[in-house]
Amino acid sequence: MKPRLAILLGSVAAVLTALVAASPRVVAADKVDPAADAKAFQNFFFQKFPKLKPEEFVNGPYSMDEGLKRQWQEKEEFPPYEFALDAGKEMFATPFKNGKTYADCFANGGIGIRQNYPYFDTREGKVITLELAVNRCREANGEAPYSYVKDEMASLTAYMAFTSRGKPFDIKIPDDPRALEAFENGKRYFYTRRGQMNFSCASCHVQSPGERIRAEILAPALGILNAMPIYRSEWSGMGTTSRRFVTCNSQTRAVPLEPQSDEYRDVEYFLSYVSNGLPISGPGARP
Amino acid sequence: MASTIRVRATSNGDITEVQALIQHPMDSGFIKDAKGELIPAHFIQELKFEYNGKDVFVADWGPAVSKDPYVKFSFKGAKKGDEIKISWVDNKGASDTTTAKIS
Amino acid sequence: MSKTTGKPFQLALVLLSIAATPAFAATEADYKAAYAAAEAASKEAVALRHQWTTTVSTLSAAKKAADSGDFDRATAAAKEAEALAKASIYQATSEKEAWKAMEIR
Amino acid sequence: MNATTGPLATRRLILQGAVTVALIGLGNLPFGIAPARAAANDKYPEDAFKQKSQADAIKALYGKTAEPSDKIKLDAPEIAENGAVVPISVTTTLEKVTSISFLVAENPNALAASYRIPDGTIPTIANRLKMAKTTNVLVLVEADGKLFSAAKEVKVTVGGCGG
Repeated sequence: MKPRLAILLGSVAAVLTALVAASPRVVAADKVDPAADAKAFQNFFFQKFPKLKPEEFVNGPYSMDEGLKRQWQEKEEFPPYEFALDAGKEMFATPFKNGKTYADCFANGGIGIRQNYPYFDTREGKVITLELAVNRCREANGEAPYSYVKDEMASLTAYMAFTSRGKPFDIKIPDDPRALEAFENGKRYFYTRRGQMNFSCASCHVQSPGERIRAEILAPALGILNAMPIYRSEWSGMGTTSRRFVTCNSQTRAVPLEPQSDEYRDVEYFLSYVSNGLPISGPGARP
Repeated sequence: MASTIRVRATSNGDITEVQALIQHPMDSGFIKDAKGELIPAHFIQELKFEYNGKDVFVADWGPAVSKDPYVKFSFKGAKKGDEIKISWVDNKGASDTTTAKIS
Repeated sequence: MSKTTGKPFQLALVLLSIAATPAFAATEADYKAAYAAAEAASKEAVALRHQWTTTVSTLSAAKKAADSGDFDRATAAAKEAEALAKASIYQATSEKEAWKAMEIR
Repeated sequence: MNATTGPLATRRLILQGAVTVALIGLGNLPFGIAPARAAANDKYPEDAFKQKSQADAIKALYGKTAEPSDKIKLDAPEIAENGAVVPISVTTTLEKVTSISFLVAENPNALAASYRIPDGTIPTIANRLKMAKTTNVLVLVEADGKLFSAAKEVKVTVGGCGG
C-alpha cells in the first residue's frame, strides 16, 4: 500500500532529522505575556494569508483550497454532523435519573457558552475543558462519564457548540501564576517536536497550513479549535478535540497521551486563547 | 428512536427540490474491524420518494454509496404544504419510513 | 517539512548500521540483555512523555521473534528498539530548549 | 494519515482480490427478503450491482452500449477530499429521461447507484459516493430508450472503500 511506503521512506529521514542537534536559539528572559503571544500568533497568520478574512480561518483546510471548499459547501447543504447534532440536542434536554439536567451545571443553562471553554479554575489550579465539565456534571448527578473522544460526548458538545456559533472565542487568563504556567505549558507542548517523524503541532499547522501532506491539506492552527467537535470523513464519524490530539500524535509516531491529560488541557487552553476573537464554527466537517 | 431519515423539501414555484440524508452505515463488505475481521456488507438497496401515491424518485443503491447517504433531486407538480413519503429498505431487510411537508 | 538541517547525529548512524548488520548467531542471553536495555530506555522515554509508537512496536516484534525462538531477529529488533528509545530521549532532552526556535513571537 | 494505533485504527481498508469480493458479495445478499415490487422492470438490479467491470455492469443494467453526450453535465471534484465521501452531481438537457446511473470504474463493483426518473421528475441528481482510488466516474443517462454517457476523472489520495 502506498501510505506504507511513504511512511517507510519518511521514517529514515525522520530518524535522521530527529537526531539533528537542535539549534538552540535560546531566547533570553522569557516573560509570559499571553496577550502579546496571541497578537503575534494572529498577525503571523493574517500576514501569511492576506486574502483571508480573520473569521475564515475557522473553516480549516477549506479556507485554503478552492476545490476543497466547493466539496465542503456541497456537504454543508446537509452536513454529516446533522445526526450527531440532533442526538446531542435530545441528550441535552433529557433529564438525568435524579431529575436534573445539563442546564443545571452550566452558566446560562449551558446555551451559548462554548466560547468560554476551556477556562482556568483558580480553586483547582487547573484548566477545565468543556468535555471535562460535562463529565463532572454527569458524575455529580450520579451518571457514568462519557468517553472523551467521540460518540455521546461529541454529540453533546456538538449541540453546545452549535448554540455558540458565531460567538467569538473568549478565553480568559486570570491573574494567577498557575494560569500563566498552564498557558506556557500548552505553548511548549504545541511547539515541541515529538514522535519518530520529529514533528511538532507547529510543523504542520504553523509552518505548512494550506500545503498537502500526502493526501490532506493542512489546517491553520489559528481557529483550528473553533470548529470542534468535528465530523471527519477519515473517521467516518464525530470526534472531540481530544480525539484530534490523539490522532495528531499518532500520525507523528508519538504515543498519544491520555485524553484530558494536563498537557492536552494546557495545549487546548493555549490554542483557544490565541484564537480569541474568532467565531465558534463547530460542529465542523473535515476531510 | 428518532427517524433515520432527514428530509428538506422546498417549493420553488412548480418545482420542488428534495434533499435527504439517511443515517445508515453503508458497510461495503471490504473493511475489517478492530479484530481484523471483515464487517459484512450492510447497505440500503432501495430508497423511494412518493408524492400523491406515486413514485417521484427511486434510488437503487449498492455499497459504494457513502455512509449516511445523501441525495438531492427535484420534481414538478407539488405545492407548498403537500406531503411526500420517503422509505428505504436495506440488504438485511431493515427499513424506515417517514413523511415530510414541502415548505 | 523540517526546517532544521545539520549533521546527522551519531546515534542515527548506529541505528542505520544495525539495520544493515548481517545476521549473526545470537543466543537467548544476547537477546535478554538487548531486550532489558531496550526496555529500560523505553521506560525512560515514557517517563519523559516522549515515547514513540515505533519503539513500542519494535519491542513487541522483538518479543514475538524471541517467543518463536528466532534470537537473531529478536536481538536485532531489541537493539533497534533501544536505538529508537534513545533517539526519543534525545529528542525530549533537546526539545526542552529547542522548541522556542519554532515559536511565533 | 492512517498511522493510528489501537482502537482508532479502524480504517485498514483492504481491497481484497476478486475472489474474496465475490464470496462476500454472495455471502451477504439475503435471499428471499427483497421487498415485492410492483412491476418486473422496477426490480432492484441485483445482478448489475454484482458485476465487477463497468462494461459488465452496463450490460446487466441496460443491455446496450452508451454513446458520449455533451448534453450531460457531470460535476465531480478534481481531487476528492476523501474517497469515502465524494460529492458527485449530474444534470442533463436530454429529454424523456427514464434513469440515471453512476459507475466508478475501479471500485470492486463498478455500479454505485442507479436512479429511476418517472415523468415529471427533473433529471438532476446530487449524491455522495465512495471511491477506492483515482479513476473515472461514469454517468449513464437513459433517455427516449437510448443510452448516453459522460465521464470525469477524480483523483483520490485517501481511498474510500471505507465506511
